[in-house]
Amino acid sequence: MSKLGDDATTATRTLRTMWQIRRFEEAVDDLFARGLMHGTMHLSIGQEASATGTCFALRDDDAITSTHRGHGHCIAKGADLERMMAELLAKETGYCRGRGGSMHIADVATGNLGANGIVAGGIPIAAGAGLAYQLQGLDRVVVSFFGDGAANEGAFHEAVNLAAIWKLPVIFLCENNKYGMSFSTEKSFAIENIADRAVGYGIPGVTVDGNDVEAVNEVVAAAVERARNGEGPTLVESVTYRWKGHSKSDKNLYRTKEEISEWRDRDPIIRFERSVVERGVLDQAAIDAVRAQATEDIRTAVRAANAAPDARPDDLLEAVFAPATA
Amino acid sequence: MSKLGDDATTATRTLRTMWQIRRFEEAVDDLFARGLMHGTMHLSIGQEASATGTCFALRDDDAITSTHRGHGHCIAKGADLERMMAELLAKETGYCRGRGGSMHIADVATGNLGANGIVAGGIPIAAGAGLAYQLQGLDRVVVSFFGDGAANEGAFHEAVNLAAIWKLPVIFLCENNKYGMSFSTEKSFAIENIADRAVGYGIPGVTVDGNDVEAVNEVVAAAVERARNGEGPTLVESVTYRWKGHSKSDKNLYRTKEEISEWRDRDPIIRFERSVVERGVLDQAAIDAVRAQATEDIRTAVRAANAAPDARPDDLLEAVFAPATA
Amino acid sequence: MTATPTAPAGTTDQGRVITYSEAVREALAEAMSADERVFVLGEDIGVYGGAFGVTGDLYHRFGAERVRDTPISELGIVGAAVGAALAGMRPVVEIQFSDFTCQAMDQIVNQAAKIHFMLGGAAEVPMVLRAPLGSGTGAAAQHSQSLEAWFAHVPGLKVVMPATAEDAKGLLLSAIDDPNPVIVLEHKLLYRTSGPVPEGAGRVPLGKTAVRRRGRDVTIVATGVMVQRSLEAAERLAADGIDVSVIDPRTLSPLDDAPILEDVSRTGRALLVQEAPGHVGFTAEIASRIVESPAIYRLLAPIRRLSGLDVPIPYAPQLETAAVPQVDGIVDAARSLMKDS
Amino acid sequence: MTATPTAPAGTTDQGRVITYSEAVREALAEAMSADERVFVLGEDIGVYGGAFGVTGDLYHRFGAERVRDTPISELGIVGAAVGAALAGMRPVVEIQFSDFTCQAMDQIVNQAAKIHFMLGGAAEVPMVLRAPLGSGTGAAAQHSQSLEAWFAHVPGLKVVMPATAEDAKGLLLSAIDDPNPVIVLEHKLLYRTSGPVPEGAGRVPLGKTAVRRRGRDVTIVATGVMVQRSLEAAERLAADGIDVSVIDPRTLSPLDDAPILEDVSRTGRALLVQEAPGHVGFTAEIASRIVESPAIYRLLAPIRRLSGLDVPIPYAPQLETAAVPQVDGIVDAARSLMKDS
Ligand SMILES: Cc1ncc(C[n+]2csc(CCOP(=O)(O)OP(=O)(O)O)c2C)c(N)n1
Ligand SMILES: Cc1ncc(C[n+]2csc(CCOP(=O)(O)OP(=O)(O)O)c2C)c(N)n1
Ligand SMILES: [Mg+2]
Ligand SMILES: [Mg+2]
Repeated sequence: MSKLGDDATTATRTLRTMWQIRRFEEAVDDLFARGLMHGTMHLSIGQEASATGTCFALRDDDAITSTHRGHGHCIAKGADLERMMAELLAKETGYCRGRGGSMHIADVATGNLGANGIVAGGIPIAAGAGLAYQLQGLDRVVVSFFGDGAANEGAFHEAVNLAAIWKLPVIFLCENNKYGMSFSTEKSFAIENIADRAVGYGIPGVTVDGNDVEAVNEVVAAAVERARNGEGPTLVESVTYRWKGHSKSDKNLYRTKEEISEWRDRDPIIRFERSVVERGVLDQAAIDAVRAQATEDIRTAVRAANAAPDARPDDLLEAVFAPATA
Repeated sequence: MSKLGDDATTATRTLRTMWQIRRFEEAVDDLFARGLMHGTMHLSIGQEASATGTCFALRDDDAITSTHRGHGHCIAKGADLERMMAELLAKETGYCRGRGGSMHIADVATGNLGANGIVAGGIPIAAGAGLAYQLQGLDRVVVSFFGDGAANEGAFHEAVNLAAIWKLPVIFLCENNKYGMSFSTEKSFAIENIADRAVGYGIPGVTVDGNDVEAVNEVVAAAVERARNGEGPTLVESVTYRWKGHSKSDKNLYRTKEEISEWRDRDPIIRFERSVVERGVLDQAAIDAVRAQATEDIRTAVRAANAAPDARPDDLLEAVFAPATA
Repeated sequence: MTATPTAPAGTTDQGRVITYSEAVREALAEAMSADERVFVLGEDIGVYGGAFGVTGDLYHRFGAERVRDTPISELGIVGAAVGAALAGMRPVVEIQFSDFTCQAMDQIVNQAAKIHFMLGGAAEVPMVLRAPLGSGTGAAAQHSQSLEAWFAHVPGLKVVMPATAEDAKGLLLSAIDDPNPVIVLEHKLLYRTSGPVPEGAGRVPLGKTAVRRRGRDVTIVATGVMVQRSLEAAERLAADGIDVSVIDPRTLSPLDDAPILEDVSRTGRALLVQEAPGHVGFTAEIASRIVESPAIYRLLAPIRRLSGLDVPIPYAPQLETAAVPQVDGIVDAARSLMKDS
Repeated sequence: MTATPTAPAGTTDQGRVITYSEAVREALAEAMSADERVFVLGEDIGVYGGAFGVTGDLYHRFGAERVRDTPISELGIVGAAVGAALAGMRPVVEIQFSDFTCQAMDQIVNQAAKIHFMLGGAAEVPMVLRAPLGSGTGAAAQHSQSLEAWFAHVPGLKVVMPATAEDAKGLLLSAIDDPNPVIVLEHKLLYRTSGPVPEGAGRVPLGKTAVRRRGRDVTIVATGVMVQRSLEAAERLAADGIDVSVIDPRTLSPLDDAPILEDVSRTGRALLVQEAPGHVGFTAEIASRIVESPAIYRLLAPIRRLSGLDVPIPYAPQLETAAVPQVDGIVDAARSLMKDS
């Protein structure tokens, strides 16, 4: 299997996606800071390789379930940047018409079954989508993203077991960024690797460097192949780090500046750039162009989203139930 | 450490307890069949060694949490047979004054924190009691009984993890009787031994022959020692079998007659009897006497319970809240 | 679609009489036969046939894939149904006792009920939860609750409580058709009761209140097993010369309140009967609808709620009976309403 | 014990003014200082100080054992509190958002609330759950619910909704003293509001309704953040010559309804305000209590409930505001009540 950085086209696409995620979230951070955005936000800056490497191992018709920290997953799965930004800006043109916000972006049509405000809420849903594909005789797979903290919810346990006993085509993708809000994995687990939990369900568990987009991609691709072949689920632990606070109100009291700066030095985007330059796949000029392009992609999205009409409160009651069609 | 069958006194006590459990449940079965008992029932006939071996590894001031299939746990922990029977017969003198019935017998004073109608409901409660003892600086331990089926509830997962990270003095005692109602462990788990789930929490896991009362006792005693020493919880899987249906409405469609009769041949009581006779600790006359005594114990309990006044419906509303005392 | 059935269960002049359980099973079988997307899942619903025998032989008729036994993992199962529904299936989950919805509340309330709205209409969650509720079996506090008020309070969830065999079938079929999550709360004591379910009886629409009996003096509104008890009370009251209506909302959310308001406006007296504890229960909503409407001006007596005591359901039979309304209590309440006015 | 506080938040003539958050924190600190058995546990309540900053510096004052950070395991945490309470402790759990009680419903409802009754009185479960509820922060449908009606419907559970800083402290202290499980639902928007909390202010008894303002024309009954909004509406209505009472039940279960019935009997008009969706909400119980009592004969107009829309809470600020009652809406509803009569 070839790696994401082996050819210029794929490397460009990979890099552009990672920069789009980074720039999207920088824009969000900025809009919040300037009081132009409402609600709450959870940024995945520093974790771009995990989202990108994973989604790039999927087909378009495969599905994901995502989390409160889900912008990266959405973008990597192919979401429209303008509709995403419009949602965050509470616009009628947003993915959820302004009803959901950052924590509920979904695009069921393109296989994004939804971010989730509930920690671990998406994990059983992913198992269920996998069950649907199995029953439908399709060879689609589902990736369920969730955090280290989510692995201590009952929902994780029940869903992984269902997938294991029914050999569902699901990849449980645990993004271990060392903290569930303020609580470190050293405190919340008595084991080294969350992937070891796989033993209890009789499925493979793999720990991968989540800041290495190519490594993530390879590990997930293998798990996807297993799942597509009817061999059942895999638990993948992608070890990474979030640079920013948990959400806007975080004072980072639970971790050191040194730790943050160590991880900033392991920037997954720069790392991939270095690697493809070293391997001669892209040159610096190409890389600069990709970054500029991503920056421009986001600017365009913000501009268009800003110009869109605000979400309308007039039909709230009618929007609760889906209308009968048949 | 000496085994339960090494001396005559302990062997007698062990045997009497197992026979009391057997006779108690036979009496219950009979009362139900004759329409003299109300509600539902879950018999643990065939599992007496698991309850007895475990509780005999505990001090009086240690605690247990039990299950819907809890008569054996209660008796082995020292419950009063008459008050138990009175509860099942819906009498005012029952442990719960007729409010709880079979699934809610508790004796908080003697460390039985309660049976539970909710599968896995007692597991987090056990962790909490362990936490209380730890905070109180006591060296008490808690055993949480639960079934194989319960190990697939989120409550199991969350509670075991809490105990693991806080090194709580808890023994998670999974009575694997091969079925959660009609669903076999082959179908509900993709692993051989439920004890392997311990790996995911970083605690020891042990599988033991649950029909060998001495083996259960030894394994639990070791786990209790660990817990008392502040070394944290253990997951013990006690492999056993229930001879009777899940509850009164069970037609046993999910298992074969052969399987049942194979396991009947492994009767844990007879096995212990044979072993102590072989070792010369008790002779057949002594064994017959113990059995007769247990039979008599239950007859007395049934007679006394039957004669007790029915539970009174007059103060239901006042019984909902505990009155303020301080 | 059939017309709103208004006959009390037990009459036989409408043809075939089957049990409530059989009616549920028939609906499941018809739905599975008609639509490949429909499948049922839950604990012990396969070879065991369901804790209350409701799925019965469906496992043998439709196979282990579509009549799917699950581990004891209510949260996981309901979540799996949400996911399967999002991915194009029409799952029907059996929760063995409705008390165990407590384990699955996140997926029911935070996920299933909200997804359509939260995603701005971009997705649907066509799933059904069937869950037996109620007391009367001696199963005590953790197996006997009536939690319909909770579910009715959740926007985005439809709530159904069939009181007759015909409704058990017809409302379930409609629930399976519905593009929204629907919880069907079946009363355990009704499973073995029988009622007319004409061959080929089909859908009973959601959101349509049924008038089970029309009287002059008192409007009784009742749900679940209380419908039958109210009809029995009505017979006894009739012998006394008190002529009551018995109205069964059937769908608790969204609620069709017009037939209730109309009837109360006519009788001037309302007796609201439920098995669940009274405090913040479903009938409080009925009382409120009445007194927010012009019907308030027609009241001849204060409204009377007759509910379960505000206690957990006790085990002992005499306590259990005392904890929830019985026919005698309904008769007495109706009589005292007549005296109050 | 202090007397029932009846002053609206914000007046300063009673001495010290602190925020609602500070009041909660003060109660926790006092309880922990006075009683070794009291400890608090929850997600991010330690060095982080709580998602809403409520526990603040308690971690530094009482240490990691007694101000205990937990994994994200609501069911496990609440269950651990039940077990710790049974074993002699007095745990106070913070559920980060009250929406996540969905994860823990089994332990709250099937265990904590029922154990005392189910065991025939042989055990007590003295535990407190604190859980922030309500909308207004843009956190959308899974982080903004008001679920008090559910809890009030559970026999064996006491339910408290403090609306002022003084109550936030005093009711929490009483909840910690209580030998029963108590859920304290704190409104997020109130955390930063301030009110008089006299030095040494102590317990406010559970089960005592507070009359926040006494008026001639309309009785407004409101809970949580709606108390403050109703008091603001009252000021505006007063300018119009409409003189309203504002009554705050504070404890939703068990409910002290006498002051409400008395006031409605006097004014003849009832406006019941809650943030939660109306359908089968808490104020339906208030309406029912009124119309089951002789107060019904004193009504000059139909009762009016003003509730959140029956929708999940939306994200967009203009939608979120539209989804729940605001001061304007309360003023309009009171005015129209006056017109109706
Ligand atoms: C059931 C539930 N509990 C708690 C929360 C509050 N919460 C939101 S995110 C979060 C931390 C999640 O940690 P993790 O799963 O590691 O994901 P990360 O934020 O690190 O990406 C918490 C506690 C929630 N949203 N849902
Ligand atoms: C949460 C919950 N789900 C389902 C049930 C119904 N139920 C009671 S016992 C039981 C089987 C339990 O199996 P296991 O844990 O193996 O215990 P066993 O009965 O074999 O002793 C089931 C499904 C329940 N009581 N609680
Ligand atoms: Mg994390
Ligand atoms: Mg079992």
